[in-house]
Parts: sequence; structure tokens; C-alpha cells
Amino acid sequence: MPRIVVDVMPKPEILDPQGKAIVGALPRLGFDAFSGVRQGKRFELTVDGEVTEEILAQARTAAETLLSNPVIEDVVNVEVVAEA
Amino acid sequence: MPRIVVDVMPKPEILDPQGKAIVGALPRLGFDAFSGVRQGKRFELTVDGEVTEEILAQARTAAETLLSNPVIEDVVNVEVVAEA
Amino acid sequence: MSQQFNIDTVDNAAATPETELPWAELGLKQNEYDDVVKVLGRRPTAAELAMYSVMWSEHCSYKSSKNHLRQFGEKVTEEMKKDMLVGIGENAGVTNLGDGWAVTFKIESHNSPSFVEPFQGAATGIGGIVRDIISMGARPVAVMDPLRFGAIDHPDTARVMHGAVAGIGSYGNSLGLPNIGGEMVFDSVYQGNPLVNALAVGVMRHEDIRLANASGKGNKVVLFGARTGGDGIGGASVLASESFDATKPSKRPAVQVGDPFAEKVLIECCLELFKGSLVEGIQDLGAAGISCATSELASNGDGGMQVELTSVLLRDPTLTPGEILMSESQERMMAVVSPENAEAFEAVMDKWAVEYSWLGEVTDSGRLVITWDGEVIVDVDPRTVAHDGPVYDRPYARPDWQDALQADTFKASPAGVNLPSLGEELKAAVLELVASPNMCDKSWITNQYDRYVGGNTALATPDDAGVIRVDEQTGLGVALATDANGRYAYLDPYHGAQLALAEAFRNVATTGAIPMAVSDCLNFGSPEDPDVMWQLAESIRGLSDACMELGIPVTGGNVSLYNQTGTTPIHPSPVVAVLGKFDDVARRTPSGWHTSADGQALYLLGTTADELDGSEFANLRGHLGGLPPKVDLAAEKLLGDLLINASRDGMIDSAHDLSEGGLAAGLVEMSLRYGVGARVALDDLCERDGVDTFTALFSESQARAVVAVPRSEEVRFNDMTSARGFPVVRLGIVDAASDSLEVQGQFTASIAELREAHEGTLPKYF
Amino acid sequence: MSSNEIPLIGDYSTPDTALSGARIGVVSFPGTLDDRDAARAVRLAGAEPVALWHADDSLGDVDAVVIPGGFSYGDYLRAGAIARFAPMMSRIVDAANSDARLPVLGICNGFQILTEAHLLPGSMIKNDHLKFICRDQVLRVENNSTTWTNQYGIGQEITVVLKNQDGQYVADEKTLDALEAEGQVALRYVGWNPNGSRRDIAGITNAAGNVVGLMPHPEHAVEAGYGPTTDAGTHTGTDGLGFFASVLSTLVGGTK
Ligand SMILES: Nc1ncnc2c1ncn2[C@@H]1O[C@H](COP(=O)(O)OP(=O)(O)O)[C@@H](O)[C@H]1O
Ligand SMILES: [Mg+2]
Repeated sequence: MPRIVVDVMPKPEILDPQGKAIVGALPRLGFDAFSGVRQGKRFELTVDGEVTEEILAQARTAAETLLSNPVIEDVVNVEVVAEA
Repeated sequence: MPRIVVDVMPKPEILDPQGKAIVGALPRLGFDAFSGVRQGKRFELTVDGEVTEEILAQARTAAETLLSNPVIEDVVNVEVVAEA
Repeated sequence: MSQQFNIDTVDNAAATPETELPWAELGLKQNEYDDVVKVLGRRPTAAELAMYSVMWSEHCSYKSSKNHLRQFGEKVTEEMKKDMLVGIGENAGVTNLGDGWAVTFKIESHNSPSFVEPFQGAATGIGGIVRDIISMGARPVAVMDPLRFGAIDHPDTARVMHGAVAGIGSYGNSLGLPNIGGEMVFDSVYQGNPLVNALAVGVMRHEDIRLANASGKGNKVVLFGARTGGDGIGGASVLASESFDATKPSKRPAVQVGDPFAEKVLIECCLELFKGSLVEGIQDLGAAGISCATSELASNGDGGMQVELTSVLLRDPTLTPGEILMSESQERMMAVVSPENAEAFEAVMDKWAVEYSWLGEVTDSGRLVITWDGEVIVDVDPRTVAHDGPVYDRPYARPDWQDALQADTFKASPAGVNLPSLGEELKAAVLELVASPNMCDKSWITNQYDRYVGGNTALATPDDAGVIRVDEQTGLGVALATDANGRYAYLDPYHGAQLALAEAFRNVATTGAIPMAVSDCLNFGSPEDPDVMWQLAESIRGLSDACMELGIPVTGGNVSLYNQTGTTPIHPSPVVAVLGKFDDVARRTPSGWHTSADGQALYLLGTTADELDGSEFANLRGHLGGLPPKVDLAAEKLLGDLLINASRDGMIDSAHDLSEGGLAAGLVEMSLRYGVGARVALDDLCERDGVDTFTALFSESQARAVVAVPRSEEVRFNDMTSARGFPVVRLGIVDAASDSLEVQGQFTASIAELREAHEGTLPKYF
Repeated sequence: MSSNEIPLIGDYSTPDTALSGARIGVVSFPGTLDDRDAARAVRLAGAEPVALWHADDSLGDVDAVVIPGGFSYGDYLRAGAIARFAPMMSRIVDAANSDARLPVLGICNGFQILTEAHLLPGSMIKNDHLKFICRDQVLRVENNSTTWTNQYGIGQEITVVLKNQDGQYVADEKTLDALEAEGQVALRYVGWNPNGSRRDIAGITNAAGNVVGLMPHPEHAVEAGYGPTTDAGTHTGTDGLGFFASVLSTLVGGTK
């Protein structure tokens, strides 16, 4: 079944406590290559049947209204992924 | 600065309460096109400088060990994203 | 219904007796499988095999412990039964509180899942015990969490600790259940086998008590809550090819993920069902899922039930009938509903947006018949599944090392020389003790738990017992404490179990509540090891004897076996919960004094002997040997009576029982409760009891408590103790201005340095 | 329901009308936890609590609304994100913004729902230490002219219960500056900021003062014996009653 992926990230100016904790933990585990980490959300919406333009538009609206909070988050990506 | 994106999703066979709650809410808001939703995590790791093969390998290992819980989650994607 | 597998019907089973079944992979022994064949008079179908294998497991059938557990039911007097509305055997026992109120509580383990995946393992542990409470018809009102992890500095301990605490918090907090107490012990014996026990308590009106039985021919059977997935059947994926053809089994979850939101909705929804009297019988789904729910409901009722399995709503459509029967998916319930109430039942489900499916009905056939698309795949006498499982008299014997262990006393050992005896040495020892992993402040854990939700919490951690108001009009309420000491039980399992009971009893009485009932979770190693079996047998014998002597019955509990790494078992860990009753929780006694208590007199109730074997102090020196402190249940009872009366009559303002860490720990904890100091002298105590100062501070003699008595009450208090002939000695006074704890002639420790020692430990490691 | 019975099933509507005659709605969503506590607080303050169900479309004739704490819809997506779309929320938003200026108090999850519904600016993210925290918390009243804080003194320090997982208040600098300038910071954490909230903000009000949201729980500090601990004794704190007394004084006695 095709899926629509929606990616939501905390706005750059909003502190991301989870990302901060990870960035602190990485070097302790020997991962020294990363200067910053931000943690966002990835949603996979399953569609029964074909992904029409209309359905994609629905996904975009859902992403902006329900799946993200524009005060603190940005929708960074809405895309169709073919069947796995 | 280049970033490495790591996507982590709950394993398909594992209950995803988050996705379940969202799938219940969508039709009430008029979004009727989606038969399933799963909620995962998206990490963006910032790299100072160039993303070498070695750094990408680090990201993959971090994804498997720290960023995901292999008992309940799968790393579905590790990729380099060019500077925004 | 897409069918990827052939169905093994009852007819097929009868026609193909020679077919090989994977009973060994499902955990059955040859004799057990032979019994199944005998009971059925033919080979079981794949689905029947699934049911028997899970229901006859150690976890569901108590096959190794049953013969011993009987003592809990046998060693009870009529007097002890007086307030028992529902005894052992139901999902949880029910105790009469008076005024038409009843209370139900139970403790269970979720040990091994919490090692594999600490967050989800511990979270689903809370979820499971809460469903037991709901299924009795009660509103759950609080939870508790006795925990045991490996050594605090072991690299894996933080993983388990972080996960388990966050999981318990996440699930309990989301249900709106205050966490009112628990335990936290670090010991390397639990490194590969952490203990995550969970207790839930609920209250109800008498008329709301519900039992798990399916009565009334024609009543309908319904499954509601979460959908059924492949949870908890990982080990049994052999059944995925139960048609015995080569169909590739799809993936089954290695661990279960809890959905506390779904459970919260389930609670409200069930309570609404109870209020409308819409269910005849109800059963939660835990271990063994639908196998357990159908066979127990049927055998406890009219004895017959007919179920169509394709009606079960699935999360994973590839599940086979056997897997559906074994699935342990969380947040599900099964109910029996009369046809007249079906519509009203559905309305409640719709209101809460809970999914449900009607599976079948109650019959009077005496058979549990399960069909798959109309074809019979299970046709059994439900009793044989639910109640007639195997029972073993496992061999047990006192271990040959037990005598040597008991002979190795602390003071005679190399660890017991050069003990602190004076001033600064004693002070250093006290600071070391209160900073030690087991004695340190637990707020790193307990601050992650909501202890206020519900607005009825009268006492919670770190007080000796959690206290919950049940009736807002009268203040009627309950107190609960859980305790266990694995080291004591290792040294002497009979008395060790009694010591756990004694401490929980004392904790409850210290708050002023009258102890009424007991629940227990028996965490042990493998019953197939005669040493462990002896520990288990002795603990049950000890606990049941002590309950009889204290006059409080065991109303339910849980046994968790095979807690061992390789051949090394954990310390025997009988966790005991005691429930007490308050006529008015406003009378509860807190465990420390406020500034307003300045000048109050401090008394020690009880006597102190040289009892350091198995103590926290010996543990700090790395020693474990000798005999645990003496048990004196008559003294415990008398002490309890005194504390309860003193609280009721307003003679004491605060009280704290003494247990691990002895008087040193008690005094420090009382001072730190509200950061108010005290001045004490130990000379009278030492002289009367013939002990030195070190022993006075660190001995773990039982049946003791420290109380703060307002000056105006001192005469009355002394009269009361002397009238009862209970030993009491005046230690000193609360001294708010001093900002320190002074042991006269020995040392003074400031509140600040005590606090730094006591509160610094957990944050340092986690 | 007999009088010696606490409601077992969340049905806390009291038959006897309270002295003041004021009716205060308490909204329940799936996953709401502190509704019974909020109702108790309303009753102890002298008003009549009225149960409001998220899926209903009418406010009935309530004079004010409390949106209590909990984990509506599990807080799985974001705290308050799904609850915000309930029919009852549309009614509340309309009534709060109408000329009648319905008084609305959002506590904890209720505050989160109010920000998701854009009745109040900003948002809440995970606590900076990433853990759930439960403690007795001191707050300072920064604005005592709102409908819900008018019985406190300005600068008064009160102790209430705090318990949350996503309690870190955030907004962009411009919004924060505007809040400060307009006096819309209603309450601030004192002594220790328990979650990393910007500018120690514990609660805010809308410009009109009828809508207030805060993360700590005043409804858990209304009854001696069950509230936060104070110097007077274990669990004796009742400082939270002021919120409910405040709305009552507005409703019954006109403005203060
Ligand atoms: N895991 C935990 N969860 C909740 N409360 C806990 C936990 N561990 C300890 N506590 C609480 O901390 C306090 C001190 O614990 P402990 O020293 O074991 O008490 P006691 O010796 O009186 O049994 C008690 O109130 C206990 O309920
Ligand atoms: Mg105690």
C-alpha cells in the first residue's frame, strides 16, 4: 500500500531538549562527528488505493493543522513513498 | 552545514499507540483518506565540515544503538541532506 | 477472512491421531502432553494445544507452588475471614471496609519483560495489575512499585533503572493513579534478574463486586478494548504453522508496548458498565489472553461457552487461531452480557470510542467450544484447561551450605572488626549509611510519579505507608505498605518472609492504620532446584504462620519463579504488602516532624539487641551471613496497637518505624523529612538493653519505632506504654533551632550535610 | 447516589445547588485525569461543578469553564493536540472570545489545550530534564487583575502542586516581550524553574484577563490534608483555592 510520509521538526529557534540530550550523549559513546542533533517526528500515513492530488492535499493540510504545531514546529517534508 | 537525517519507525508488528490515536482523530477532522498512521522519529545530525564515509558509518551505528531501540524500532533511513 | 493456513479441526484431530505436535516447543513436558491426550480422549488440535500449553505453564497454573500456597487458605481463623468478602482465587481478594465500602488490592511481578525492555516491561506490569483490579468491579485508586535492580555501579543498571522507573511513571501517571509507595533495592544478585513488582488497589461499593464467571445460558460473550496482535507469543511461533504445512510465519513482537491511554479509557468505560449493571461477569486479559479468559469464565460459571474466533478484531491479520488464543495483547477485557443489555453495552462502548466484538454465548453444555469460520477447533471441558493443570510436589531440601552461612556472623567475620565506636567514627558511619544505595533518598524515582492525582492522597512516599481516602464524607480510608528483605530471606527463608510481613505490618500501623489484609509476590529462582524450592516452601510456611499469628489473611498474590541467571538464583524475595484501614485518614501520622513540633519529646518504642547479621551496615562492609533479626510477632502486634491508639488519641505527632539501617536511619529520615533537627542521647537505651552506641545506632532489631510526643501528652503516653508493659525509652527532643541532629556525647551532623549525603546518591548515578 | 458516596465513575454532578448559584463547567476528554479534582475544588469554593463532555456541542448554562489536567488522547501526538479539535472546544473558544468573555481556566493539560487552540499564545514542550516531575511548587502572582487571580495580592507567593512531563513554556522572543509588556504573565516559578520554561513563566492570561492557563495544579491545593506540604504540616496547603474564589467573586460580585 502506498504511504505518505510527513516530517515535522522543531523550529530552529526553539530549544529541543531531546536533541540536546542526545548531543550530550553521543561523544560519551564515542560518536564525535556531530555538532548538533535535533529530534523531530516522522509520520507514515497509509492510503488504501492510489494517492491522488486530492489525497496529497489532505495530507498537507493534516500536516499543518494536526500533525504539527506551527508555534514550535515546521513541516519539513510531505512526500509519497511507494509500497515497501 | 550538511546534515545527516536518521528516520526511526516502530516495528510493524509492534503496537503504535501514537499512530492509533492519530488515526482515530483524523476522520473527526474531515481527513478520511488514511487507513493507518504510524508515528516515528526523525533525527537531524549536524556535521561540521564534509560528510565522509566514516562519519556516515558513525551515524549508522549511532542510529542502531542510541537513536533507536532495536527491540521495538527499526532504523528505516540514514541519508545525507545538503545544506538547507 | 484470508486463510493462509489449514485449520486443524477437532474432527481432523480425531481422524489423524498419529500427527506429531510441537508440544515440547510450547513448553509442555511429556507427562503433561500425555495428560492432555488423556483428558481429551484424542490428540489435541493445534488450537487446543495452544490453550493447554499456556494455561498449564508455571505462570498460569502455579504447578510448583500450588501445594504450598494452600497454606494461605488453610491457616485462617473464622475471625480472619470476617472481613474477607472475596478470598484467594479470584483476580484479586476483596476486603470489607465498612459503611458499604470494599477494597481490593493485589501485587504482581513483571520481572523478565522489564529486563529485556525496561520501559515497556514495567509499564505493562502496571497495566496488567490495574486490569485485575478493574475486573473485580472496583475503581483503581493507587499503585505502588517494589523494585530491585543490580549493583548501582554496574554498567547495565542505569538502563534498567531509567527505563523501569520511566515506564511505571508513564503508565501510572497516564491512568491518573497516584503512586503512593514502593521499594528500591540495589544488589548484584538482581543484575540479570531485576524485580519489577507492581501493586494496585481499588475501591468499590459492596454491590459493585464483580466476579469472573459466565452464567446464564444465552448470555453473550464480548471482547473489548485493544485489538489482538501477536504480543507475547514470540516463543511459541511454532504455532504460526499450526496447520503443519510450510507457511512462513510472519514476525511476532519480541516485546509488548503498552497503551496507557487505551487503558484509562477502558477503566472509565468498565466503571460505566458496572454502574449501569450491564455485565454479568467480567475478566481481564493478561497472561494466556483469550485462552485464560474463556476457560476461566466458563468453568467458574455454568460451565459452557461457545465462541467464534474469527470475530476477534485483529491488529495483525496473519495471526492463526492458536496464536489468537495465546496472544497477550494488553488493554483488553472480556465480559458476559445479557441480550437485553447488549444495546446499552454498545452505547457505552461508542461513547468511549472503544472497539468491541461479540464472540459468542454462554451455554449449559459443560464444554468450551471454539469455532473458526464455523468449524470446531476447540471442544474441551473448560475446567481441565483452567483448573486441572498439573501439580508438582517438587523435591526440596535445606541446602547443604545453609548451616555454614548461618554460622558466619558479621561480628566474628573479618568484615566485622574495627567497627566504629566513637564520635566522629560514628558520624562518618551514619553519613555513609544514609548515602548508601539502599538507604539513600528515593526522590529521584518518586518525583517521577504523580502522588497527588485524585485528591485523596493523605500520605505517600517517603512516609511509612501510602494512605488514600476512600469516602470523602467520613474520611474512611486505607493504608498500604510493601516490604521484603532478600538478604534476611537468604539467611533464613522462614523468618525472612515473616520479617517482610512484620515490617509491612509495622509500616501500616506506624501511620495509625489497623492492618487488615495481605497480598504477596513471591520472587524466587528455579523451583527445579531443590535449594530454591526449599526457600520457597519455607517462605510460604513462614508467611502463612505469621499471618495466622497477626490475624490478617492473605487475599491474593503472585508467584514469580525462574528468576535466575544460569544456575545462580536471586535471593529469595517474598515481597509482602499489607493493607490497613482508617476510620478517618485525618488521623494519619506522618513520618517526620515539622518546625511546629519544636520541643516535642522523642521516644524509642521496643528493645535493641545486637542484631547486625544481614543488616545494611554489614552489607556496606560486604558481609552477608549469620541469622537475621529475631521475629517477635506478639511484640509487633502490641507495638502496632500502641501506635494505632496513640494516633487515634492524638498522643503522637509523628512516628517512624525502624527497619533497615536501624535507629541511625530512622533518626536521620525523621529529621530530613522536613529539615528539622533533634537532640538525642543514647545512654539510657544502651544501659537498659546492654548494647554499645554503635549497636544502638545500627542494629536492625524488630518491633521498634521512634515517635514524637507533644509535651502535653507525655504523661498519657507513658501511662499507656507502661500499662501495656511495652518497653519505651526517652531519647531526647525535637530541636528546630539547631539545624542539626545531635547524638549527645558522640557527634553533631548538620541537616545540610545529612541532606547532601542522603540526597546525593541517586542523582550521582542516574 | 447516596450522600456518603464519592462518585465512583466520574459523575460528579452534585444535586444540591451551591450557595453562590454559580455553575462552573469541568470538561472531560478521553484521558483527562484531574476532572474530579477540579470539580471538588469548584465545590469547595462554593460553586456548582457541571460535567462537560468533550463530544457535546453545548456549554449549557455554565458561567465559567475549567479545562483540567491529564493526558487527553494520551498526549501522544503533542499534549493537547487532538483534544483541541473537540466540538466542546469550539464552543469554549467562541464563548471566551465573545463579548460575554466566558471565564476559562486551563490547568496543565488544559493549558496545553488552550495554546493548541490558540486561545493563549506560545506552547509547551518537554521538560528540559526530560522527566516527569511531581513536586510542591512555589509560584508568584504577577497579575492579580485576571478573572482567576483577583483574590491574590500582587507579588503574593503561593504553594501548589506541580506535576507534568511537557511543561516547558516556550514562545518566540517577540511574543514573550509582548506578554511581559502587557502584563499577561500571570504566574512565575519561584526558587527553582522545574521545567526550563522561558522567563520562569508558570501561567499566562489573555489580554482580556478571562482566559488563564497554568502548568501547576491549584485544584490540588484546596483541601487541608491532601494538598502540598507547608510549615503548618503535612499536606496542609490550600493556596490554590484563590483561583476558584477569584472567578466566583467576578461572577457573583461583579468585578473586585
Ligand atoms: N520505587 C518506589 N516507588 C515509590 N515509592 C518508593 C519506591 N522506593 C521507595 N519508596 C518509598 O520511599 C520510602 C522509603 O522506602 P523504604 O526505606 O523502603 O521504606 P521502609 O523502610 O519504611 O519500608 C517509602 O515511603 C517507600 O514507599
Ligand atoms: Mg518504614
